[in-house]
Amino acid sequence: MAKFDIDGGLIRKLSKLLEETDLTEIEFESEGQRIRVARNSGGYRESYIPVAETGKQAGTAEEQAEKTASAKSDHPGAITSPMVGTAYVASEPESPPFVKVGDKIREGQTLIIVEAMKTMNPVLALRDGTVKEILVENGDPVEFGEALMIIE
Amino acid sequence: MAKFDIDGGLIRKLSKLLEETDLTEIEFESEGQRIRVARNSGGYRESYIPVAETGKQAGTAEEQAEKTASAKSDHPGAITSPMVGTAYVASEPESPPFVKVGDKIREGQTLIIVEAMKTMNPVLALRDGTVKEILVENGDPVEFGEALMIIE
Amino acid sequence: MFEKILIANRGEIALRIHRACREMGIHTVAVHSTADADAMHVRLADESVCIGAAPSKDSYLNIPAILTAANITNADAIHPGVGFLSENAHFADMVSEHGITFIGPSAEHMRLMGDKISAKAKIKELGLPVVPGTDEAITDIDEALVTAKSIGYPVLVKASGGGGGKGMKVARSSEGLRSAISLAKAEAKAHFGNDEVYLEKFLSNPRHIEIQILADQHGNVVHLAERDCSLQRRHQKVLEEAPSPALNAATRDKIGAKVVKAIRKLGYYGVGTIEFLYENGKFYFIEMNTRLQVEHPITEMISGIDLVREQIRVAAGAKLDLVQKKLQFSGHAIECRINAESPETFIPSPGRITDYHAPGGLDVRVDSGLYSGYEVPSHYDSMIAKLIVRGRSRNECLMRLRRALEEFVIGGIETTIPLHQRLITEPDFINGDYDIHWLENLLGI
Amino acid sequence: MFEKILIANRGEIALRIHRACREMGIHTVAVHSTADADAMHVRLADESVCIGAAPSKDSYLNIPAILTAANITNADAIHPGVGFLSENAHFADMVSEHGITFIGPSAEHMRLMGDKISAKAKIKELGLPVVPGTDEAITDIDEALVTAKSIGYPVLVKASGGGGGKGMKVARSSEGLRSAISLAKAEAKAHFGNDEVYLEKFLSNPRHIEIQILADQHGNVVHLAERDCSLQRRHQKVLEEAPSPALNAATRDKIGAKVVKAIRKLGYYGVGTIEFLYENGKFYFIEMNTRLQVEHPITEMISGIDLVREQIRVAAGAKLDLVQKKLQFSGHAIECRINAESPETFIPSPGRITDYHAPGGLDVRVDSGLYSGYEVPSHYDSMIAKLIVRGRSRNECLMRLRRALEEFVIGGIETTIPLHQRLITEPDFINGDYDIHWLENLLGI
Repeated sequence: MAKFDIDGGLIRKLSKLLEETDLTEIEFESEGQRIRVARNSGGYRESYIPVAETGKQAGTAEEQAEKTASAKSDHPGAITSPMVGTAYVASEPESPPFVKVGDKIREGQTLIIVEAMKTMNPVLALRDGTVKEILVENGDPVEFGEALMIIE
Repeated sequence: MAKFDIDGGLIRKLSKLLEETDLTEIEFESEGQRIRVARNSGGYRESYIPVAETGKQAGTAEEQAEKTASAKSDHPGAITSPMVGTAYVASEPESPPFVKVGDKIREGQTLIIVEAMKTMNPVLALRDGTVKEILVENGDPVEFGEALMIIE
Repeated sequence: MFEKILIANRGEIALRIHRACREMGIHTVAVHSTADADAMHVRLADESVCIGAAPSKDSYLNIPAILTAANITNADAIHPGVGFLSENAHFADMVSEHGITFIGPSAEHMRLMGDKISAKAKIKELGLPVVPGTDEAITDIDEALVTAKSIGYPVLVKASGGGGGKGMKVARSSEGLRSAISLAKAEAKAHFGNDEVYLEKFLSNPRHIEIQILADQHGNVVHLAERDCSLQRRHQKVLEEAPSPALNAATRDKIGAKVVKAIRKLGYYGVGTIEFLYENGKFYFIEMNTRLQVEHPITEMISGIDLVREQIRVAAGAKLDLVQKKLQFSGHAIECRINAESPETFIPSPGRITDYHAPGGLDVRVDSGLYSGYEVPSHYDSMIAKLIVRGRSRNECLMRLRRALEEFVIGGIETTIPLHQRLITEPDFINGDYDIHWLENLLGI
Repeated sequence: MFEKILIANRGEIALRIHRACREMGIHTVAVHSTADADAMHVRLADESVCIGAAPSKDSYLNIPAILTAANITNADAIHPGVGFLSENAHFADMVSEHGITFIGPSAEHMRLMGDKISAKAKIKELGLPVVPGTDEAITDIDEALVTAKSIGYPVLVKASGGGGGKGMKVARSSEGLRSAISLAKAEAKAHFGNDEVYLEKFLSNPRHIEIQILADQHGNVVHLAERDCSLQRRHQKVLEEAPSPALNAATRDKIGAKVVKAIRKLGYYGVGTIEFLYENGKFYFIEMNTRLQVEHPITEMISGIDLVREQIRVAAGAKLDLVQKKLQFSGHAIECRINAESPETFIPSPGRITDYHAPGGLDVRVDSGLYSGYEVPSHYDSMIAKLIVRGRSRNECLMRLRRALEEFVIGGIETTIPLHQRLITEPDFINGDYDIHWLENLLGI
């Protein structure tokens, strides 16, 4: 099979056109070549939740923060919490934190501790990298899967 | 790969056309080139009616007939009933019908009679033409707006 | 019992009637305008007939079209619903003349109660308390001034053929009365084609309390307690509750018994509502509605009785199987009328429903023809849904209503849901402490 | 009363509990798996915490995660719902150890009733009728043969730690008994890690009738009549009704009084259900469920009592304000469990709900977390909605159920709605003439 030479710039251009024009699909064929781009043609909005706004007693700011956290957990460099619990960024209240933004870290290094049921569960780095962002503060409650920090 | 020459202006033009025409898709092919644009219409089906099939006691055949009639009433040459009532295609049971398929008709001519509340309401031709199709039989009940015949 | 009922109405009430018919094993015919071809009740009905164009006069008020539809579908009864032709005695006569049963009272009773002056006179004769005032139309201003003085200001000038607040003016002095009469006459003329007006005592802070009655053609009459409909905006009911926070059991039984006696004497049959103003422990008759009411579900929720079913049964000549002393009214029910309107400006908001999700769970009832993708037409009344909630106590009912309103989603248009959410947080409302002016004061009208 | 309740469950029952809490002014915490982040009750709850991955063992059965979530949200009580941890005495203990109230009975009562042999012994001691059989685990085949002979064939071999029909085998003769015992032991071992089995009389055509009880921590006990849950498929209830078409008032009162007496003696508190087989006018205890039941709404519909509210109240130590002789059961209620399954093959049908429209109107209740666009996850139980309908009579209830099923739209997946539509047209069902085998016979299983 001949090497398929994908023109990234072209796709980006089409993608922008899709966005700009609010189209869901563009298909183009020329001299034996054909390209088609599409975006989410579900027929309804993804994960539409029909909940009256007033149903939520929690403030919208909180909800916004939640959304951001959820977006962060999809980040490829996100370190997510393996359990629901309380996050500790240092071993003792007075101790320096395990890591700071900008730190170079090594695989296996403790990044943070999540306490649940009085047991301390260290969250370890799975590869070398640099701490780009720490998303929780000492003592914050964290959900399962919540992004704790971003390593790149 | 040969440079793919996307005409952004063309897509924008097609996008506008989609909007203007309320189409959901345009596909174009010319001298080895083909372009297709699409857009979702609305996010829900048009006039979607969430009724369980069993809710309708009337048979599906009847429903089908209804749909056809409704489609016919959109026909540009359709003569529709001005009221709910009973359609009569002739002035007396034994008389010949007012018009037959293939008849040339003249503006003002009686095409059919709709009886309601014991009054006879003649339906007149609004322009000259030819009877293409007669959609009701003598004595049929008809709804308001129901297509009675097609004149072309 | 009837084989097939034609439902001469639209919207949620047409669906309500369809449901009762289906549950009784009666076939239904939906008649509809071109604007309602996709309505829920039209799709659910056994048969449907398009009877005219969108304007009501061409369809839902088009008597020949409705009768023709009944004839071609062989319907043996017509249910007029509420509004439209439901209080039209001429229509009831026409229906009977065509050998079809009109589901409602006799045309004579409709005619009697349709005229405010004759209604008041009759009710007075039947022994029910009425608002002090003239029994006759005002013909002479000087006479009116004398009467007003004897009643005591403020007085109300009302159109004889009126309703919905049209042709009504308050006068607080003799000077005011002159202009009130001429204004009321002009409005009455414009709206009802009849400039007859009459005088009545104006009550300052009354509640609107109405008694639901149900009577058969064999002289059996029961009342199903009261509804408090004091929350009104421009004489339109917004939220109703049963029982009234202002009545105790003794007062309820007393007025109920009086009403039952009067209705029996009247020989009335069908469902009906006697509307009263209630102030300082006294009832004053205002009018009788000779039909189903929009707010009938709250009575159903506290009595356990399906009013539409009973209405159909008595129209068919069946005997009531209800006995007053065995009837129990338990718990508390509230209905919120949800309109396609801005909850602040009340400007109508027709259009397409993009999302629809009704609340569920214990003692929550929704009467609505809405669905996702439905287009609310601009030709008709803006009421699109009724949320009815019951609780064992008024407080439980309020709490349940709060959570049900939270769950209710109607997207794509504006609705009055936020207004109801606001209402149920108002201390006066929570305390049941309101009169017919309270809502308009709250809204600053 | 509690300030904040954590709901340790999912689906419609989590929504049901949320509704009761909201109506009592109690804040709610929804804990959920990653698969349920978009669930209705999660969105409606005051707070939500993701406690683990989609498999139940990682989330809804994950005790440390649930307790941690309760701690970090400061919940003062946990409602376990039905299924999952609701009958787990160890969980109840852990909850208490953390200073949180477990909304349910004492762990001891859960433990006692969780073991079928100890439950049966205790119930017998309390004076309730049990199915004749051994009180102890079978250790010796010859002894079992003697016992079986004295009970009379057919006999049933049942796993001590079992449930849901696993580890249950019928033997119709002494030869059959040997293989039934070894098969049941093997199944019990595989499913419950415990191969203890025991013997019981096998009833040929019994009905499944259960009595709902409600008790506080002060010795007050009431029963809320019975539910008939005989319509089962593979030991899963499909449709339930209250009252049972097979019981009259005298029989109801008699068994109800017996149950109340036994429960008082037991010192049990919370809601609970005593399940019986009922054949030839006799009741035989099968098990006690120490939790809310899926089918609790039909009891609510005929009693007017909010069972979840009462359950929360008694867990908080409040006294029952119900007195047996003042309780009235009126009308008839039926619940249809609607599953995301083929109505013919019962193959699960998870997936996205494209259209959702719940039926409305008088005495129709829907308990469901569904909405248009919701994705039914494949990880859990297939029950997605409960349709509960009430009527003044059983016939009225059936007619209403028919029309409600007609209105119910769940698009995008297969559901068991058509099965229910078929059931209510079956003459045996209409006559109330069915036993626990009837449905499987109808389906040809």
